[in-house]
Amino acid sequence: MTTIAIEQPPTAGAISNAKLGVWLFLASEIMLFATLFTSYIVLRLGSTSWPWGWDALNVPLATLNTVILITSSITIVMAYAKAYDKDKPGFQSWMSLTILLSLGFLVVKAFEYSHEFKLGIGPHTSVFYAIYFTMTGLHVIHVLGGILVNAGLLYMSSRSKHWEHPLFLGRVEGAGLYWHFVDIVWIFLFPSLYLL
Amino acid sequence: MDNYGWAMPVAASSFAKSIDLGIWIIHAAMLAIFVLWGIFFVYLLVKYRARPGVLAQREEAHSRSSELTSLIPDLAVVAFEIGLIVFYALPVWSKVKMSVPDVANPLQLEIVAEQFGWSVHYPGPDGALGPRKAELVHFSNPIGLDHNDPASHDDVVMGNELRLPLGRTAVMKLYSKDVIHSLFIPEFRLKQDAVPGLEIPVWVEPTRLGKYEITCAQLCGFAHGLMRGDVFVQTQEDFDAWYQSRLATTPAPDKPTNPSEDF
Amino acid sequence: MNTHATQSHRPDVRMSLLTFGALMALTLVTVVVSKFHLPRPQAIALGLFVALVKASLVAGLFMHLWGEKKLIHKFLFVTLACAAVLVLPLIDSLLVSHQLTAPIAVADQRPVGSGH
Amino acid sequence: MSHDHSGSSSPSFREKYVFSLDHKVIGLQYLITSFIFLLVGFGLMMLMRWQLAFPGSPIPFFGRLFSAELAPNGVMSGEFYNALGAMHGTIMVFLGVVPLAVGAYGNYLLPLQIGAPDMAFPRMNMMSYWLYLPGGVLMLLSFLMPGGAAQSGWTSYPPLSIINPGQTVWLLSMVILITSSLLGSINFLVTTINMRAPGMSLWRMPVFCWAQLVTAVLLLLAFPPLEAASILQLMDRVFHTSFYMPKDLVLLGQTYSGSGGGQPLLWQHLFWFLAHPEVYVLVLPPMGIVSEIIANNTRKPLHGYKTMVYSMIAIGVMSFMVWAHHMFISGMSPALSNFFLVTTMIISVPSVALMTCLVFSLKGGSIRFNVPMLFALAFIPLFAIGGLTGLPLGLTVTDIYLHDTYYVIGHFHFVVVSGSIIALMGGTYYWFPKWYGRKMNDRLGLIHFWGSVACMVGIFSPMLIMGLAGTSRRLYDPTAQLHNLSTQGLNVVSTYFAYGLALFQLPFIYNFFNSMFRGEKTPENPWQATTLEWACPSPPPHGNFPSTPTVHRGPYEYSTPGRVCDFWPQSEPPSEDL
Repeated sequence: MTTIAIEQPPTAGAISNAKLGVWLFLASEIMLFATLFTSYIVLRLGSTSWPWGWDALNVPLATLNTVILITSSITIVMAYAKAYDKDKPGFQSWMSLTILLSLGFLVVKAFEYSHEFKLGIGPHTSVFYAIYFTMTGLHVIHVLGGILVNAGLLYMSSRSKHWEHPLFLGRVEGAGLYWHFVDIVWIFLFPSLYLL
Repeated sequence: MDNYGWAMPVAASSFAKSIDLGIWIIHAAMLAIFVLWGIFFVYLLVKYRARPGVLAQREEAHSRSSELTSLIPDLAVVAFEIGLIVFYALPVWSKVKMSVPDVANPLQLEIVAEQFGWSVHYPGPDGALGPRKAELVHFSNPIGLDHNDPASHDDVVMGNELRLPLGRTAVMKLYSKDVIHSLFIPEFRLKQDAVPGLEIPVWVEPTRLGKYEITCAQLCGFAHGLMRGDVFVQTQEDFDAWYQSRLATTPAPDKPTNPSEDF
Repeated sequence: MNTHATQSHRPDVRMSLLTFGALMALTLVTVVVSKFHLPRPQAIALGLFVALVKASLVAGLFMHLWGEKKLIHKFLFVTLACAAVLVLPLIDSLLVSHQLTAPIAVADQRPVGSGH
Repeated sequence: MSHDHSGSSSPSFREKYVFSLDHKVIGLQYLITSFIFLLVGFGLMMLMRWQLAFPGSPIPFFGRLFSAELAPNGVMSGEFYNALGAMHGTIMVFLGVVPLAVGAYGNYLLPLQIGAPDMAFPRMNMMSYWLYLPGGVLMLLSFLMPGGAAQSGWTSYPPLSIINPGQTVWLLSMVILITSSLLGSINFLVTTINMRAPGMSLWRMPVFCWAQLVTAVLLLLAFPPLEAASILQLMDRVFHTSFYMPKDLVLLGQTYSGSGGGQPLLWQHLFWFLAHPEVYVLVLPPMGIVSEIIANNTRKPLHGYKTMVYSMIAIGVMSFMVWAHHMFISGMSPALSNFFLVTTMIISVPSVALMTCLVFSLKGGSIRFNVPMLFALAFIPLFAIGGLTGLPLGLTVTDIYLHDTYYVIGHFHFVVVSGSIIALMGGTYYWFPKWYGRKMNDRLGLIHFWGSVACMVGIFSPMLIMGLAGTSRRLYDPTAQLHNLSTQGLNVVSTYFAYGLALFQLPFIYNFFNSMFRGEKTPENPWQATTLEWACPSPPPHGNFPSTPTVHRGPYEYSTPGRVCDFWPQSEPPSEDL
């Protein structure tokens, strides 16, 4: 497919298309998760008693997950810094570390889910587990999306056609923004489901 | 069929008249607004149609004032709306929906909606409504009335038939067993959704004898349109006579119709 | 057309590491505090406050929102305003709660034979 | 402004027409696909109208075609009627009018009107179309599902939508459609903000571009809540969670096996949180089209350009705070209804201001009554009827009686059909020369115009009267209820006018496809318009403008004093032809 690189005419705003596009996408994601949090609160108000996180779920495991996700946030910042300095090996190592950490997050999540399924706990058990599985499930899908994007960037950095492309740094920054957003969602998800 | 025509059906409840008043006020205002703007619209079309040699005249320096003067008719509409809300909507809404009139002894009823029927639960002379339990719901006992409870001994449950004594405020608690229905009695101008999991109070004070109609106004399945019933507004004596006749025919309370024992 | 020099500034690694430390500490704090099983309102307020601090740390520093263009700030403000308007259903479910006929004690809904 | 066709031989048919990156081709793809979906939705309605006018009688030609389960010996069943109603609403709103107003017109004209070579993200633009089409086809496929298509209205209120068949496919295709329109709105916003031609400040953009900007913000922020609510409903249906299912539900005799604890009103809040901005998405772009056509054919600038733009922004902002006027009697707390009564009254102000500016734009003009102008002029009174009939529905007290009756159906059809769709048809006649370099036949246009307007008024006015008489909506057989019998005759009137409307669309369809090849050839700027899209050859080549235009003045510089020619294109340097 002929990729027609249309040179951007000089624009009024100095924000690059990619960054503005990512921020708009994150705005729609904020609305998506805000709705889920509203539903969580409405369902919680409608019930006479709500399980305490420590009883219903495995909090130490989730704390480990939080640590993993925040670490992956810092590694992607380092990866962006290396990409900014055009240091390919540095970028590749930090980015692969980010991907490894996010895979670790998925592994911990999978272990947690399987433990619950083994106990017969599922979305149908109660409204608490329903909203728990829905929100963490949707978050996991977003983490998967992030892994795909980061892996794509890692692969593209090995091809010089993309590494030298002027927009490549914008793409890394966009991926970083998205990943930090996924981390922020988890930062709100973790206390509301596990700790309160 | 004298109750119905092309406009609203006959007004048969205390707040029906005030709702009709609101509808007529708004439609009169709508007609006035539409006609006035329509005349102005046609006038503009005729006066400023393209004629050879006549060029369009732009407004002068496109001042903000000319823009704002054009909004004066809108301010009139807004003022009308504010007046309508403050003097009409808020008071009537709080009277009709937000509160139940504290009358001496209102007739307490329960209306349970289900897929494709209304069950009306009358308290009977003792004025007490028997408790209902979900597990007791059975073909012969649609609202799951607990017959062992003494309060329910003189209760009567009618399907799709609501009988109300004239002039006595009836407070009806709306329930639904399965999906969302909507109790709609056109002649009373009464409409309220029956939401499963919610108990919604509705009140009406019938002011006219006669036979009216209950319908369902919220889509509730394939037979949503066939889910209708009748409302009979009778004098208190007729109502009591009817009630006694119903009590005589219902099975004696000592033979409970709880499903568990029957089969 | 070398745009990246003008637009995005190089991330300040030292500041990022500091933020990372702060986030770790806050996570530890919120978990430990929740272990004490404070009464609900205080627990929710504290948990929410810590989560907001962490989120603003990540957004402000990691996502360079601090030095970002005004347009993005304005747009995020509009988004958060719309998200806040979503809170209205909560008020409704509070006002209507006395009419609930089937509130559920979700806490003691257990799957059959589960260890908890 | 050179753009390097990096090593491209002439693009193959597939790249040029099917998987094209050109916003113009994608715009036309959206146009034709949404016209087809409009026809499909129209067909479903015609079946329903037969059942409403003659309940229980077999459908003349098509009755035998349906399976015994849908229409036993030609007579439509209750489930089939509900499925037709739900799909008619869904197809017309989510697959017909919005993709036409935003996808087709927005995609084609926005880059041209702001002087951009193409959309900011061409590949994402293509992807948004190629998500819309499968989503639409999946929606239609739900008819073939066991149990038939979604049957709980286009609003799909639980718990009915949890137990009814066909809803899962509806939800899946809704998620796909929402993703498609999110991608579209991101593209529109970035293009409008970043890729305007030099000199094209925001305040020099035509009103149509402002409408698309506000619409894109509405789509971007209002759609995700419906996506989340649909995910919750999908979980309820597939994994038996109970987000919307309270405890102790007794469904057809058995108690529902869910865990309970859900609230049906939660879905209504989240659905209408989207659906009200959605109806403004249905109205704003057509209003933009009408303003363009009126400005062009009165040969004078619009009256109150800034007032119109501020009104559109105000409508955009307020549209997020009015949703619960659909839920006054839905079990929501009456106190909250008072709040939404006030916000609904506030949002009526900018709508009235917009209409006032449109009418005052006629004052002092020299009005040309060509076909697009007729459509734009018909929009004003018909949309006014739609808007005015919204007043009694927006007022809490009168809504008690009028809610969920045919008055509501009359109201929103006057707004959407005789408002938005009339404006969109006018836009087709107006911009056809830009798309194909040829003009649509005027005589056929007049037949189509007068026929459609007459039939539309004929269909929807009886509905208002039936609504006043208390006839409820979504009734499979209106004659089953006594209070509907007095107005059953009006149902027959509406049905015949509906079939008349179908007939009057034939000249339009023929005119549209015939004029593509045999229409009268037109110069670059047949209507002598000033906006930028007329400053490039039609149909515009790839990359739109031979050289990036620079903009020197506002969008509607018609009859500028001291100029011979009565229009002054935006991109014309000031020195020429004083």
